[in-house]
Amino acid sequence: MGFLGYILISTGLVFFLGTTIGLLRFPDFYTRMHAAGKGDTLSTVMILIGCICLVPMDLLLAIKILLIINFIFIGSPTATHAMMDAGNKAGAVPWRKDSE
Amino acid sequence: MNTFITAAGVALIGLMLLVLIRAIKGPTVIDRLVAINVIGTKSIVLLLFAGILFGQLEMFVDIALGYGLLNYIVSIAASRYYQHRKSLEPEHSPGGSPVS
Amino acid sequence: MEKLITNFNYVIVVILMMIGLWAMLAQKNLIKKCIGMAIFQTGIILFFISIGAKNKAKVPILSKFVVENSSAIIVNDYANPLTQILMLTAIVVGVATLGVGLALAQKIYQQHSSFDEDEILENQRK
Amino acid sequence: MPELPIWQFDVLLLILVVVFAVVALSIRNLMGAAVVFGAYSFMMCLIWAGMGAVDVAFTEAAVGAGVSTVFVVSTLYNTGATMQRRTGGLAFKLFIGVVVTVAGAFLLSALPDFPKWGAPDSPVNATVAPYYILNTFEDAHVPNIVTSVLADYRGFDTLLETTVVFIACIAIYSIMRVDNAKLETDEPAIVAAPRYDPSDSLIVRQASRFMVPFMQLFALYVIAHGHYSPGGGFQGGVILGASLILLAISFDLKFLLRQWSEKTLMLLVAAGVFLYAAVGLACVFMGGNYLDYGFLDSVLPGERDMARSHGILLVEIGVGITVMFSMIAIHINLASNGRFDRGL
Repeated sequence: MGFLGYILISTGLVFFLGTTIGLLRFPDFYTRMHAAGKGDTLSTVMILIGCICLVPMDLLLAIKILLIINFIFIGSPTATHAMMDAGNKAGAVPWRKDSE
Repeated sequence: MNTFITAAGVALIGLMLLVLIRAIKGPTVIDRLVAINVIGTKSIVLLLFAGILFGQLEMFVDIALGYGLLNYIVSIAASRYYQHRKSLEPEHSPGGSPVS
Repeated sequence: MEKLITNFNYVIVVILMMIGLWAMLAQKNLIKKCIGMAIFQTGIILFFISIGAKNKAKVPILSKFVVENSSAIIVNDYANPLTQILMLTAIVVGVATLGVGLALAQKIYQQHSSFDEDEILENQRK
Repeated sequence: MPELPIWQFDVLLLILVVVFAVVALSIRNLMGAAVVFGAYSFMMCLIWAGMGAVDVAFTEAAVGAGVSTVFVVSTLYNTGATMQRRTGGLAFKLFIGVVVTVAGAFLLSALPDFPKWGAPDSPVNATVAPYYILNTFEDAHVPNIVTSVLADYRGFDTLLETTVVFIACIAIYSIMRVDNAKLETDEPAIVAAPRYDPSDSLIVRQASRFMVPFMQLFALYVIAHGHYSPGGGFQGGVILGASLILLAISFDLKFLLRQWSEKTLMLLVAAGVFLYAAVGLACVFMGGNYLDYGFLDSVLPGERDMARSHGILLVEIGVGITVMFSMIAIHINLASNGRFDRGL
């Protein structure tokens, strides 16, 4: 179990690294949103599951962490949707290949 | 285990610093909002890491649960701001688009 | 110089208070002034919390084992609860005062259609 | 170096928090400044958790993520200001910078007199705090020392702080509230918004519908379980308020006002403080001092220490009610510009 925890936390960190690079390097708002929305949720969920595997804990604590995962799984995509909507309404211009 | 968690936490803070570059550079408000949302999600993970390092995870998991529940309110408020800003009382808004 | 490392928290407190004070004095925008006020306040809260922190201490909540035999309580195992409760209430009061500041700013904006101090003064002189 | 439990985090976060403060003040777009200020409060929450102050961290988490940024956003929404238009003269800024630096230098000159960061034998840890740690369970049967000090040992302090929140709510109400009937004559009547704004997102509405009951359940758990884990009236009240603010944001302000009328809201804000003061007064009638819950043992179940524990719970409920409804009333006032009809 502990070994699995190490692997999950490391993988989560790698995904977060991908999120960071995407957030820094992508050219416009929509693509950055793509990197942030997916990578962020996935890496957080992986690290939290890794914590459950790594640390010896009783059942109630594990259920609480699973609840956190559940809420992140609902809340974070909703926030992503709302922000994408906001960007669309506010008139963020999508990047095109010939615009540079 | 504690060394690994400390290293992972320091790595997370370092990556958060990189995400902060996006929040500083902008260029629009929603870009900053995306970056701040990522930082908010990662602070849930850091809270759990702090709980593991203290050896009292059951005391810290409630705070993380509260964060998981409340984290997306700001994004929805900002989305509402951009949805309705132009339609309601446009005469008050000075020149310039809502996006900087 | 060594004191700068052992008392690093106080250095940060002073820096935060300087940033907040500078924002409240030098920024012309009322919203920025409100944010500066909140930063100054967090500097003070950080001062209180960091003087209450102890090396190798736990969270100030007694565990089940300690509760059953009260002679086992060691004071230095727990962070100082007194500074924490003083600051806990200060945070909620702080957000209420931030609300008062924002309400005043909103009313001023309705009168002068500006958050800028200089423009408001020009408007008043007319 | 200090040897706090997680000093590596603390040092890094303390540097990060200064960066956040500078960034929040240097962004010229006001909305961006508000958003970065929200992240500043996340970092503060982590610092306090790192120093072992879980209750403070919980309060900061609820306040920073739930309400404070929303207040700034609703102010900006109602004013339409997006940019800081001028930056001010450089000479003036430099002058203020010199003044602030001198003040900071005076503060820093006192640095060597302070005890080391994290020293267990510093004066602040020596006087009254050990008494609280040693006696809280025998006196009040509450393992969470912060809760017992908050509501029992220093009950007067908390009563007055709750009153300050109440007064701030009244102040905002008297600043912002305008009479709708008077307004009609001055301004042309704006067409009422449709019941369901078609631009509203179904996803946001359904997600809020799912999350709000969990938030409220969790907030009640926080208030009720505050004796044994971090939590209490302030945190639970802020989370309850934030849940209703979320409803107001994702549906409509009218949706919230249909359930809670203006009069009910203001009465409930007062009712929380009243409950707190009434519990204190009941102790006087039972023959003790004001807010000495031990004398309630003839009314409440259990012995003297259990009566104190139950008294703390009653007081926390009062605090929770006041904080919850003040947050909602402040939000409605700021978001609807004092008109109480529509807004963010």
